[in-house]
This record gives sequence, structure tokens and C-alpha cells, in this order.
Amino acid sequence: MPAQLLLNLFIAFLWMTLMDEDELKFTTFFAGFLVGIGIIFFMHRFFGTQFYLRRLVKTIKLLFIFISELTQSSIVVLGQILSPKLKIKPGIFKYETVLKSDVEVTMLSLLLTLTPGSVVMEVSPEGDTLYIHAMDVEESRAGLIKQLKNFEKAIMEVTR
Amino acid sequence: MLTITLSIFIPFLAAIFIPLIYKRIHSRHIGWFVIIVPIALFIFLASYIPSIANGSTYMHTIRWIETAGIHFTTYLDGLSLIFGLLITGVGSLVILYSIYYLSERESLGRFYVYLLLFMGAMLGVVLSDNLMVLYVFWELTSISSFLLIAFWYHRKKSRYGAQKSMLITVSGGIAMLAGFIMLQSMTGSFSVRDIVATIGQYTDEPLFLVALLLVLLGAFTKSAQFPFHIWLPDAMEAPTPVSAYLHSATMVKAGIYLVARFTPIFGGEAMWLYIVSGVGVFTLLIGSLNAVKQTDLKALLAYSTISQLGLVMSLFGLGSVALHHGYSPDSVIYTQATFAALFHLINHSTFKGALFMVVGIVDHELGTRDIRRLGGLMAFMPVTFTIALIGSFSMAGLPPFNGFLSKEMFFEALVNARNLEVFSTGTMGTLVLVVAWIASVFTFVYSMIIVFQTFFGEFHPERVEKPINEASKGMLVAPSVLAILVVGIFFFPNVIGNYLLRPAMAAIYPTFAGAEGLTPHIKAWHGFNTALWMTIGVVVLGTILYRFMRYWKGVYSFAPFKWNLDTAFNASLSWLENGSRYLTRLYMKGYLKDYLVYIFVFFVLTVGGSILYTGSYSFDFSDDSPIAINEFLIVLSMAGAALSMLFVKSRMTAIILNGVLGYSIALLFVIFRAPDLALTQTVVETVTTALFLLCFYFLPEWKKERSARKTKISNGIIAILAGTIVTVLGLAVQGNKLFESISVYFEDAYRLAGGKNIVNTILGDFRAFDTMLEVVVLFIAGIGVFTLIKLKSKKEEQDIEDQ
Amino acid sequence: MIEMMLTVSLILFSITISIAIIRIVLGPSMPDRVLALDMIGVNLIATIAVVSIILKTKAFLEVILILGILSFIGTIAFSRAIERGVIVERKRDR
Amino acid sequence: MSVNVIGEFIGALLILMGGIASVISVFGLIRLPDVYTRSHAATKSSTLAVLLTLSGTFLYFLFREQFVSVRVLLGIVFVFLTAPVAGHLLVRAAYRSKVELADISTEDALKEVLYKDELKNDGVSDKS
Amino acid sequence: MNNILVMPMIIPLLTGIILIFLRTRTNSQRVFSVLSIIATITVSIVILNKIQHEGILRLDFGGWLPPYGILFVADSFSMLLVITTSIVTGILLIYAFSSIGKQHESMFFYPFIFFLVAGVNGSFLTGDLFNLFVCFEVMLLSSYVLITMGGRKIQLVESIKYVTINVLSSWFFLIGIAYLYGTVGTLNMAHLSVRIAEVGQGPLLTVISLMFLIVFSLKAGLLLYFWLPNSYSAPPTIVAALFGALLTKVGIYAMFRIFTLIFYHETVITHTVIGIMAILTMIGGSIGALAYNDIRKIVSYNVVIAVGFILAGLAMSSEIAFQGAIYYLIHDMIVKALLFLIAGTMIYLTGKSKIEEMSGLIRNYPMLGWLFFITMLSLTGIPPLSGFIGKVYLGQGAIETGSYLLLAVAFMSGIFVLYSLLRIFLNCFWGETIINEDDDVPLKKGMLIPCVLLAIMTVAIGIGVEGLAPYVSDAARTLMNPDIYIEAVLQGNR
Amino acid sequence: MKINDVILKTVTRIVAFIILTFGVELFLSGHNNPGGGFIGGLVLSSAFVLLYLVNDIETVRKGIPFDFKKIAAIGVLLAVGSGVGSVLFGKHFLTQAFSHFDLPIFGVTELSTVILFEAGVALTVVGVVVTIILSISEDV
Amino acid sequence: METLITVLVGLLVTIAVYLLLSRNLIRVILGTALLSHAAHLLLMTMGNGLKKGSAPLLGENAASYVDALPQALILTAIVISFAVTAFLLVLAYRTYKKTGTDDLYALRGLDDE
Ligand code: NA
Ligand code: NA
Repeated sequence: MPAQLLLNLFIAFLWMTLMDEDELKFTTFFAGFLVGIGIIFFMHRFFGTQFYLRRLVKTIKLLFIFISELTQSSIVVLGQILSPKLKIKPGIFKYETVLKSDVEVTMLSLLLTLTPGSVVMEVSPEGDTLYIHAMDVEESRAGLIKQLKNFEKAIMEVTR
Repeated sequence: MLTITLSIFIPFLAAIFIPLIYKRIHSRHIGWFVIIVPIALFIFLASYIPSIANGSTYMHTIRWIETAGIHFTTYLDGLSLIFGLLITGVGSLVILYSIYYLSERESLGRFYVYLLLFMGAMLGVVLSDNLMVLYVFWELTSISSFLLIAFWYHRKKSRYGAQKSMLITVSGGIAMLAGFIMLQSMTGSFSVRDIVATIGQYTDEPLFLVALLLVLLGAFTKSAQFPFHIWLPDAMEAPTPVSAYLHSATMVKAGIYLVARFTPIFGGEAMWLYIVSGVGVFTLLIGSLNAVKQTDLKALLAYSTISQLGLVMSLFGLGSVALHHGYSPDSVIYTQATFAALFHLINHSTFKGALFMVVGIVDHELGTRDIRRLGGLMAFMPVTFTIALIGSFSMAGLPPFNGFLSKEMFFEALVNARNLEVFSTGTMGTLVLVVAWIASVFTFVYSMIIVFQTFFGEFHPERVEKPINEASKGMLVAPSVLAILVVGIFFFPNVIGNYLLRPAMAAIYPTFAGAEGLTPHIKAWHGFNTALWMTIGVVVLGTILYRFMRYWKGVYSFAPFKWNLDTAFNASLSWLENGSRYLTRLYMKGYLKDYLVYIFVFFVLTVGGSILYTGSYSFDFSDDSPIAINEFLIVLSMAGAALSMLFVKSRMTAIILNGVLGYSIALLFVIFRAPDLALTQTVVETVTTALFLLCFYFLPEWKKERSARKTKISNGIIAILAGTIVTVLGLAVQGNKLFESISVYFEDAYRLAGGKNIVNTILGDFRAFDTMLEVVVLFIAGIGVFTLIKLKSKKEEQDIEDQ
Repeated sequence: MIEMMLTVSLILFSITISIAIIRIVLGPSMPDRVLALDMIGVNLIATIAVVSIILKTKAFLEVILILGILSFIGTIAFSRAIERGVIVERKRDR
Repeated sequence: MSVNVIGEFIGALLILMGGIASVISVFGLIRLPDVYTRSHAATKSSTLAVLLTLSGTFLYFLFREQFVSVRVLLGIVFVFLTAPVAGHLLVRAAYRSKVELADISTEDALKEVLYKDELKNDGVSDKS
Repeated sequence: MNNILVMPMIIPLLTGIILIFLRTRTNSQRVFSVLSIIATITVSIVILNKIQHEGILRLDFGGWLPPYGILFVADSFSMLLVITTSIVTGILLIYAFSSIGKQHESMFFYPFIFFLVAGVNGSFLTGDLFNLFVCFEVMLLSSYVLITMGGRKIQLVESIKYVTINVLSSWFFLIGIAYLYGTVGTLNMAHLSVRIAEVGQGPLLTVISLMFLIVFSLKAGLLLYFWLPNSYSAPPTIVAALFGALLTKVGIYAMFRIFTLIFYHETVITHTVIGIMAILTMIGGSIGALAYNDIRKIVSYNVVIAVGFILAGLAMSSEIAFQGAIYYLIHDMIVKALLFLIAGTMIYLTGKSKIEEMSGLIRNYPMLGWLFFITMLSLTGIPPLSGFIGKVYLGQGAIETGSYLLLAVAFMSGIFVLYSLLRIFLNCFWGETIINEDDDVPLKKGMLIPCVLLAIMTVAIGIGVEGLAPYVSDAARTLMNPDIYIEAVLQGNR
Repeated sequence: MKINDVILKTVTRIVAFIILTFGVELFLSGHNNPGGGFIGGLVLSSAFVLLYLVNDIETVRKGIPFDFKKIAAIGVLLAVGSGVGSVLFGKHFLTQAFSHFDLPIFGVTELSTVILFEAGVALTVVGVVVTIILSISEDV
Repeated sequence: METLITVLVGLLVTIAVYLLLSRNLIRVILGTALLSHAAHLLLMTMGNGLKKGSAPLLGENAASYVDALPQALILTAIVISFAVTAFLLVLAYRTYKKTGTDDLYALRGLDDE
């Protein structure tokens, strides 16, 4: 991915010099950058990796998944807080993730923690097990696990 | 003349060279080098006798502290000449005596250095015209006396005596200094001559009397007048030559000199008369009474000296009356007293010097000076006995010795004094006369004690330390010379009168210059007048008292005698130390809290007090900017957070609350439009919090304050008062802004300094110096923390400073 | 209208801060307090953002970011202190 | 009504919502039974309130002054990045410093891992 | 433009920084220290003489004219103190070479000394109130480090108090500045003076002036001296000497500056308070000096007495009293340094600090004994040593202004000084020698030489007073006539 | 169970760089906007504080092998030296000069000697804060 | 606003003084921290008036600016008080390590005879 980005920047710069204007303009550079994107998109198979902008797309997708989860669980938690009588049954449960790298585990934990109702308490030394505190473990365990799976999948799309 | 000035310095110069010579000639022969100095000076001064007798005076000035009017001015007149001759003459004899007296084992180099130091200082005192220079030497004599008294400093009593004399004489000196300064303030000059010339205009100033008292304080302490006489007996711890020289012949007479010198200045004042003669007469009595009960010969001589000094002092007091009245033919009545004083001064130096030396010989040969262990020495020590006899009889006022002459004149003066107008009643004068007479009786008694209890009676070899021998010839030379003088003066008193006393009288009565009768002709026989009858009475009663002494000596055990000033002095010193200790401990408890309380109490008292006193609490809220609700809420929260800090149980909670406060202040800074401050505050607060947490690892959890309820309440009151004052003052200032701030200038920052952030331009340019130093402060703190942590003294246990 | 909304939200943030201080005082556990502190930090950020709008200035936008950074660092420091006592380790055994 | 005014209004609205979210969270901070549950509320406050407010601010500046505030954007990213970490660390610290779970808690998967030894030794569940 | 004015501060500052880099090279540190202190002294003397020809000098930092920028103002008063500070420090450094030890030397001991001097000299020179605060802080921070250096128990315990109290006093300073700025709207001291003179020193300003009184009293040890004796007894000799000689003097200087330049209108309140405080200080110091048997304590209380004595001169507020105070100030800096050095050396030699634990030292260390003797006399004000002339002038000032109580107490305090030091001399130097020949700790030359140098100074100043007179009278004249100072600062754009 | 700081460490890697960049930006923009040597330095040092909090001292030292005391000293030297510099140019002590330059890439830029001074300030702040924290932490 | 802040300052001072007078070292240090907070706020109120004018940034082109001088002074003061607090804190824990107590009553110090 860095190689692709560098190449893209190089193309943009080249473009700018080719234009041979009086002064250096950001717009020219930007135009060159766009050109570069096009070139690289067509050539990315030669690198043997994904087209780097695809990750951007996937990241945006992850963001949307996150926002929707965030909204849903926010409402749930706000409701719980505001309900006249607390009916929650909090608890800590264990989740073994399929994610491997530090970055992936971190991303998963961040997303999970950001969404209301769940906090990652510990990561096992091996990095494959998350201990999660949930606000209402009985009710939302299934939902949470579904959420986790969702996130895992989206993360993997970005990172791999 | 420069030579006179030099004569002061010669002893000092010699004092510098003595140690060098002493390193080579490590023996008593060092004294032969030293003695050159006083002899040469004596001859030098003596060479002035003729011209001074003819009325000349000599003056020489070396400019010293121009701006303060302090110059090194020497002035040689009749008065200073007498003293100068005494100093050098007796000095020569004493050094001669000491060469034989002191053992080679003593640190002679040191001894002679001190002695020369003293000699120079004493010459300085009597030859200085400038009050400040006089004071310089005055204190120097105290110091050299201090050093000489404690010559055997390993003895506790020597140290005690030295300390006592130093404390008393230096204190008196300081008082005198204040008096001198007052004189200068009035007259604008430090020169005695100038002051004498102009003092007439200033006698009405309120300071005049104060200055008089202060100067007298100096004189009395130095001359061991009651009640300051207590140091003199203890000064006898000094080697005997020193006692003979400083503590009888010269230094103690510095006070007398001062009184004589200042008579033209203060003499016209009735208070001068009352105090000088009153104290003198009383000292005379006290001294003689005390002398009689002494068993240590030296102590006896010490009290006798006190007494004799009192005598001379009182005479000077009486003589001053002449100035009170101004010149008239009757003045002679009074000036005669002064004349007698000067005469007795010289006589006393001769007979007392001789007596001291005798006592020294006895001590030196027998190892004791206790009269209870002595007796019958006459047979073994004939020369010594002769000298003792001459000295004692002179002191007792018997003919044919010089003491008789001056004693007679003393009585005459007293008889005349009864008629003084300033003594409002005749009884008063009579009283003085009676007191003086009684004192003379006792003087007679103790003089007899010296002669008879030492040299007559039985000799008990077992009571003394050493086998008895007559002293070596060398040791006898000096006292013999003095004894010869005692007799010689009796027969040729007018040589002294004309050559020495006359010019001195002229110095004391400058306004009477050349007046008739200022210098009376001294006669041994002037018929059966009151004075002679008094002397006869003294002899008769004195003899009776001496014979029957064992019957009445018991009175000394009565309370008034037991309660003596020495005990009072010692008690007051220890009271002073203990009192100081008690008082200091009272507030110096070592608790930080106490110290802080003092500071805050002081703050409340001064600042708070002055707010109330000056009424600086006018407020003006009209200029206040409005408060938004959220701002109010924030401030309220801050108040809550701050208050909670007092009650939280955990230090970490307190830190969190502190953090809250810090962050809230950052918010306030935002509200007050101070972005840079808000940024800094936030970061600093965080780093501070981190530091707290870092350090908490090492520190224990805080405990509940275990202070008493009372303490808490008083702390609370102090805290509330402090806070209130800060607020009140703050509000008062806001209502009283007197000027526009200079900061408007900085709004031109971009043009002036090329920066658009005004605060930053102030920090980086207008007030960059502050910033630079602030960086230094930070740096010092950083390196300091490093040092504090890394530098640990390795051997604390052995560390001696840490107990 | 906008003014009103901003003012109201400012007040709301202030209320939050006040209540969070109560939590700090009440505790009961130390993490509770740090949590509240963290929350205050966040609300301060919000407050400053709104103040910036009201004052129509960009001068304080840096403060927002700084506050975000530092409340994070602060929380880490506190949780380290709570967890291990020592907040900066010389050498971690791992 | 111009686009700018609408933008400003949306910004202000977002801010107001942020304020409300904030108050609700702090309500949770008071109301919830233990630090773990309260941490949920707090993290919500962070995310929601700040997200809303800063977005509002961003919009406001964008529409009002046509100013793209990188700092505000960075601020949002920052809060997103750090708030969950902070929450995670705190909860972990709480658990490791043996702050008890509320009584209503039903499950504790961590205890057996973290306090294995103690459980074995005591045989009693002792979290404090 | 007089860039030379900044040198007495910048040279020590730069030296301090550069020495940091020379941490392990002890010898280079020493050589460099000596050279730079000599440079400081030289520069200061040049400035002082320049003032005599050109009048008060000023240096506007960054070229910003007063009252907007910060500036250094050098008049005779400040330069005399700067010179004395530098000389005393130089001499103390020599003592440090042989006494402080490798460990300290490699832990930035010399840099902190130089920072301290920079702070002190800066305080003497600055013409800006807030900058004075900052200079104070430079000085204080260095002093905090120096007082704790070595980290012995007693040092730590005492420095907690020292630091806390100084933090508090700095706080008073800061809020004092705040109030003053709020009222008068400026920070430049001359400008403050002008503005206050313009509207008159009303009650509020008088109250504010008392805030400064508190601050400087704390620093100087005027009445609020209770922190001083213990603090000055804790650190190593050389540090104690530096503190005893220099630190309180900065407070005294500031007191003089502020109450002669800015708040000189309501003397009935302010100067009376100062006078009362001076009297109480002298009394407290005097009884304190008698209360202890620990020589460090005795010596420290002597510092207190001198503070009262000097500030009595301020309370009198006449030109001649100022002269006396200035003379005495210079004298005290030198002789107190000497006194502390000797006391420290005694402790070093015997391993004891109580007077009853020492005896007969003069036999083994005659030179030291006589140096102490001279010190004692000099402090008592015995002529012709340096303490004398100050005393005379102060006495004249007291009489001139009718301050008889001050006069009485000031002169009496001399007796207490004498007595307290006599106790040391009699008990420690005289008496039976109790040290065995074998236990005899050799007295290093490096420790003795500085003492001798200081003793020579006290004698030289005493005898050669006239050499100082033009400077001192110029200094006193300036203090008496604030307009001279103001004129120099605010008029003319040099 | 040993603590696994993976989340914190991963996030810190990003955050630290944001802070550092921000710190530099604050330092540079201080002349016209909020910021300056102090604040820049403080923010930079807070980045270091973060690094020390998250990692242990040894690890950070491997990555940043500076003697922070020296950095602080260099900073002070720079700050004081910039004042002395103006003396050498015959200006009042601490005179700051500024002028507008036409630089290649940056265009017309205002350059001021203040930047040297401020750099000194910033370096000192960083050096001191880190020195303090390291000293305390190593005392354990 | 000025009045409100001044009252707050007074309150902070009160609390700080009370803390300073306590026996515990940390309380004392906290007291000093509070004191400096108070001083900074007070200095702030001593300018030309709070909230009167915009932030002292010339780039923003406002009609008037708040008093910038106190801000600069406070900034300096903040840094200095940070330096002092850091030192004091380290001093405190070193003292505790050496003496084993943080009770100022126990830390009486030099007490001879
Ligand atoms: Na969550
Ligand atoms: Na002894």
C-alpha cells in the first residue's frame, strides 16, 4: 500500500512538472493525483496486492457499520439509564477472536468499546481472547457477538 | 607633628615584628627587644615636657575618612602628655619587671604582642583629637585587655574574667560611641578641640544631657566605677605585670582621662558634677570597704584600685564646678580639686604599680598571695618589704610619701565643696565629706593589712608552695624605681606640678588659660587645717579598726555585703541565656505550621489591619462584566471541587480534584479570551498531575488530620481571614483602577515586533528577558530534581554535621 | 434561536461537569473518580468548542485538541497508578 | 434561508444534542451501580457528546466562515481513538485493583483467569 | 546602549549552563568558575565607575523603551551590592574547591552557585517589578537545590520548610504585583513611582505596599525570620555561607528599592512598621543568638540581627542613615560569609557543632582562632574594621531623624552580637585543648585562604573606607532622591 | 494473567505522532497564533510523557537515546545565547530582528530571530520535563 | 464577573491556607498548588477587565483586545510554579524516604540541646 501511494504521489508530481506552469499550484498537483489514481487502478494487479483506494472504500464501509451499531446501542443504553428502574444484569464474558495482528485486535476493541453497552476489559497475553464487560449480559450477549462478528469481518476487509 | 602620630604606630609596628623575632630568639630575652619601644617613646615624649610646660600644643592630622569627618588627628597637650608619660614610663618598668617575672615556658611572643598592642592603643586614646579615632583606640584597649586577662586561657577563671571585662567595657564603649555621635550631630564635628570651642551654643539641646550620660557610661565602665567596677577584680586573673600596667596604672585611667578631656565640654553642667563626683565618692567607699575583706592580695589591690579611681573621679567632678561658674578668683577653690585629681592620678600610678609588683614577687616566690597563708616575710625579703611599706603608706596617705600630698588636697577639696552653691544644702556636702573620710579610714586599714599581714607576724613555710627567697635583682628594679618616685615626689612635688600638672590644667580649663592660681604650690605642710585633722582622724581610727579587726570583720557576713554585684552580674547573664532560650523556644518550635501561622497572622494584622485602618474597602461593581449562567455554574463547581479537597479521604481524589480545578481554570482562561494561557494551563496541569502520581508511589496514603479541634478552628479562622483579605483587596483594586494599563502599547505588536499573537510577542520580544529567566528557572528545577534524586550522601552515619 | 441552543448546551455541559464533580467526591472507587475526571475533560472540550462559536474565534481550537490529548494522557497516568502504583516503569518484565 | 444558515442551524442542533447526551450520560454516571457499568455511560458521553458537539462546531465554522478546521477534525479523530482506550484502561485498572462488581452482575469470566490462585487457595469467592 | 549592564547576570548564567556540559571534568569546572567570576567582578567594577561619570545607567532589553520593555538599571547602590556579591562568591568558590567534594562537584554544584549569583545580581539590577519576581525565582530555585544538595536528613527536613515558606512569599509577591498592576497599570518601577506620585499614595496603595513589605521581610528575614536559623544551619558550610552572606541581602535590597523609589510617601505608616519590625528583629535575633549552643544557630541568629540593623536605616529614611545601611550591608555580606566559613570549618575540624563539645582550638589552629576573633570584632562594630563606619552613619541617621529607640536597640544589639560570639570564642578556641595530636584534622590551606581573604577585606574596607565613600554617598543620594532614578529610566532614549 | 497492553500501544503509536506534529505546529505558529516555544515544548514533552507512560524507560531510551539534561542545557544556551547574539551585532541585549523574505517554496515568509529564542525555550521545556520524569521514575 | 472570580480567588486562598496549615506534606503541596491557581486568576482579573475585547490575536481583526500583559505574566508564573511544584514534590518524597514520615509534626528538624 505505501508503494502504491508513493507511486501515486510521484505521478502527481510528474504531472505537475509536465504542465510546466509559472508557479506550483495545488490544483495541478491534485489533478495529477487523480490521473495517478486512474493509472494505478489499472496497474494494481502488477503489484500483487489490492488497489489501495479499495481499502479506503472498505474503511468507509467499516465506519458506516460502526455508526449504525453506535446509534443502535446508544439508544439501548440511554434507554437503560433513563428507565425508572434499572433492569440490567451486567457481567464479564469471554470472546475469542479470529483476528490476529495487534492492529486488528486494537481496532476491534476500540470499536466495541466505543459502542455503548460493552467495554473490553482485558486482552489475553496471547492476544486472541477478549474479556468484555457488558452492561446487560443476559439480554445482549447474542447481539454483542453478532456485532463483534460484524466488526471482525469489516476489519479484516480493511487490513487484509 | 607627624612624629607624635608615629609614636602611636610604633608599638603596633613592633607588635608585628615581635612574633618574627620571637621565632628566632625563643627566650625571655625577647623582652629586651620589646622594652626599647616604651623607653624610646618615653624619652621622646619627655622631650616635649619643656615646650608643653610653656604652653605649646602639638597637632597633626592625617586625612582618613574625609566624607565622615573622621581624621587621624593627634593632639598633644598637657593632659595627654601626663598620660603618655604614664603609659610609656610604667610600660617600660612593667616590661622590665615581666622579663624576670614571666617564665620562658610561657608564650612570651604572644604576651608582648598584646602588651604592645595595648600600649599603642592607649597612646592612641590619649593622643587622639578625633572622637571616632579615640573610640577606635578605646575599644582596642578593651580588646588587648581582654587578651591579656585571658593570657592563660586554659583557666576557666581567666576566660571568665576576660569575658566579663570585655562585655562591660565594650558595652560602655558602645554607649560612649552613641554619645560621641550625638555630640557630632549637635556640633557638626568629631574633633574634641572643635567641640570644646563651640559647645557653648549647644548646651541647651536635649541631646546634650543624653550625650553626657552616654559618654560617662563609657568612662565609668572603663574606669571601673560603681556599679561597673565588678570586672576589675576578675581581671586580676591576668599575669601580675598586666595587672600592674593595665588594671591599675593606665587602662583603667582611660575613663578618668575621658572625664578630664570632656570636662571642658560637659563640666559646666550640674549633672556632670552630681554624677561624676557622686559615683566617684560612692565607688571610693565601696572599693575600700570591699578591699578590707579580701584575703587575696591581688583582689585587695583590685578593690583598692577601684576605690582610688573613685577618688580621682570625684575630684574631677568637683573641679568641674569651676566651669559652671565661669572664671572668678574663687575658681581656685574648685580647680584645686582637679589639680589634686591629676596629682593623685600620677601618685596612684607609682604606689599602686609598686604594690602590684610586690604582690607579684610574693606570688612568684611563694606561689601564693593569700594573706591567711602569708606572714613574716620581712626577714626574708627585706627589699620587697621596703617597697611594700612605701607603697602602702603612700596609699594610706601617710607622709613622707606622695599619697599624703594628694590625699590632703582631696580632703581640702571636699571641705571646700561643702560650700559649693550647687550643693543645695550644706548637709549634702557634709555627707560627701563624711563618706570620703570613712572611705579613707578603710583605705588606711587595708594598706596596713598589706604591710602587716604579709610581712609581719610568723612565717609558716608549710603554708606556701615554694621555699622562701628574696626576689631576683632584676625583678626588684622596676618596683624600686616606683618606690623611689613615691618618695621623690613627696619631696619635690612642684616639679610635677609645674611641668606636668600646669599644662594639664590648662587643657582642662582652656577658658581659664593663664589664670592665677590654676596651679597651686604643693606644700607638705600647711598648718593644722581641717584636712590635716581629718588625716589624723583617719590614722587614729584606722589603727584602732585594724587592731580590732577580728571583732568587727563579722559585719561583712551581713546581707548587704553578701549580696554583691558579681552574683547579680552572673545571675543576669545566666538569666539572659536561659530567658533567651525560653523565649526563643517559645516561638521557634521547628514546625512548618507554626511558621506559616506567623506569616499569615502577620499578613492579617498588617494588611488586614491597614485595610480597616485606612478604610481601603470601597468597592465599585459597575464595571463588572456580566456573568453567563454556565460561567456561574463552572465557578460554582470549582468552588465545590476546591472545598471538597478539604474533606476527601484519599490523596488521589484530592489530585483529581486539583486536576478538575486546573482544567476548569483553563476553561476560565478560554472564557477570558486567553488561548495561550488555556493551552499552557492544560498541559502544565496534566504534567503536574502526572508528577503527583509519580511521586505518590513513594509517599504513603494521607491519614486523617489528627489535629485538635481547637487547632482546626484556629486554622480555619486564619484561612478565612486570609481569603477574605485577598478578596476584599482584589475588589477594592477593581473599584480603584487609577491608570490605564501600559498594555495598550502592545496592541501594536505586529508593527513593532512582527508578531500577531500579542501575548507571544510580549513573551518573546517585549519581555523576552522574563521568558529567558523563566526558562532558566525551569532548567534549574529540572537539573535540581535530577541532583536531588541522584546525589545522596553515601555515609550518612558518619556524617558529622547531621546529628 | 441558534444563540439560544448554544447557550442551553453550554449550561447542559456545565451541569454535567458539576455532577461529575459530585461523582469524584463520592467515589467510591478511584476508577470512578478518574472516569468522572475523564468525563469532565470531554465536556470541557465541548464547552470550549461552543464558546469558540459564541465568541466567533478560532483562537481556542488548539485548546480543544490539547485538552483531548491531555485528558487521555491523564487517564492513562491515573489508571497506571491505580493498577500498578508506579506509572512509569524502568524496565517492564515481558 | 440560505444553505449557510441551515448549516449553522444543523451545527447548533448537533451541539444541543451533544449537550443532552452529555447530561444523560452523567445521569448514568450517578445512577449506575458500579464503576464498570458507569464506565459505559462515561464512554458514551465521550463519544456521543464530543462527536456531536465537535461535528456541530465543524459545521458551524464551515458554513459560517467557510473554514475547514483541521484541528476540530483532528480533535474528533483523537477522541475516537483515545476515549475507548481510556475506558478500557480504567476498567482494567479497576478490576485489577479489585474494585467489586455490582451485586446485580451475573457473570465474571475474568475472575477464574485472573484470580485462579486465590480461588484455589480460599475456595471462597473473594473479589475484594 | 549599555549592554555591559547585563553582564553581571549573563556571565554567571552562561557559566552555569556551560558548566553543565563539563559535568565530569572537575578541574575544568574550577578553572572556568574562577575565570568567570573574575570577569564578573571586573565588569561590575567597570560599570560602577562608569556610573560615577555618566550617572545611572540603563539597558533596555530588546531596545524596548521603558515602561514597555524590561530593563536593567545600574546605580551605585545596586552595583556596590553586585560587586560585593561577586567578590564574596569568588572567595567562597575557593573554599568550595577544597571542601565540597567530588560528589557534589560532579552533581552540578558549581552551576547552581552560578545560577544563584545570576539571580541575585539580576535582582539587584532589574528595573521591572515583575522581572524582580522572576529574578527572585532564579535565585530561589537555585537556593532550593543548594540547600537540599547532598540529601542529608536534616537538609531535607529543613528545606521542606524553607521551600514552602519561600513559595508562600513568592505567592505574596505575585498577588502584590497583581494588585499593584491593577491599580497603577504598569510594572516598571520608575514608572510606578511616577504614577503613584502623580495621584498620591492613597490608602489602597499603602495597603498594597504592605504586601511587598511581607514579601521582602520574608526574604530578608525582617521580623519574619523564624525560618532562617534552621534553614541556614542545615546545608554544607559553603552553601550556608552563601545564603548567610547573600540571600537575605537581596530582600533587604528590594525593601530599600521599593520603599525609597515607589512607596515613599506614607512613611508614617510604612516606615514606622519597618522600624518596629527592625527593632523586634534585632531583639529576637539577639536573644536567639544567646539561646543556642550550636554554633551554626548562633551564627544564623547573627544574620537576623544584622537584618534588623540594616533595615533600621531604611526606617530612619535619611541620606546619612542610608549611607550607614549601605556600608553595613557591604560589610555584613563579607563578614557573614567569613563567619559562616569559620563556623563550618570548626565543625569540619572537630566533627562537633555545640560549643560545649569543642575546646582549645586555638592551640591547634591559631590562624582560624584569630580570624574568628577579627570576625567577632568586626561584627560588633569595633573600629577600624568594616562594621564600624556603617554603625556610625546609622547612629548619625538615627539622631538626625530622632529615632532614638532604633538607635538604642541597634547599638545594644552590638553587645549581644559580641556576647554571642564571645561564647564561641571562649568556649571553643580557648580553654583546654581536648584534641589529641593524633586526631588533629589538618586544616586545609584551601579552607584557610578564603577566610584570610575575607578577613583582609573587612580590615581593608574598615581602613580604606574613604575609597568606597563616593560610591556609597552616591548610592544614598539616589535612594534619597527617587527623581534621579526616575529621570535616568524614563527620560532620554539611550 | 499478565497485562496485555496491545490496545494502548497500538493507539499510542498513532497518537504520539499526532501530538508531536501538533507540538511542532504550535511551536511554529506561536508568533501569530496561540502557541509558541513554551506551549510547543510542553506539548512535545507531553508526547514523551505519553511514550514513557505506555512503554518502559528502557524501551523509549532505545528509540530516543538522548540525554535530556543536555537537551535542556542546549535549550537554555540557545535562549540565552540568542540574547547575547544581539549584543555581538551591536544591538541591545535580547533584541529580536524580523524581516520578510521571499523564499522559494514558501513564498513571502516572515522570519524572525525569535524563532531561535523560542526554539531554545521549547528544547528546555522538553528537556526539563523529561529529565524530571525520568529521574523520578528511575529512583524506584 | 470580576467580582465572582475575586470571590472564587478568596475561596481558593482560604482552602489553600487551610491545607498549608495541615500536618501532611502532600496537603501542604496541594495548598501551594491551589495558591498559585488563585494568584493566576487574580492576576487575570487585574487587567483591563475580563471578557472586554477579543483574544489578543491581531490576526483576527477585532475592535478591541483584552489586556495581554497579565496573560503574559500569568504564563510566566504558571511555568515557574510548575517548576517549583515539581521540585517540592520530589523533595517531599525524598524526605519521606529518608525520614519515614510525611507528618510535618514529626519533621521538626534541627532541634539541639
Ligand atoms: Na462499547
Ligand atoms: Na568548650
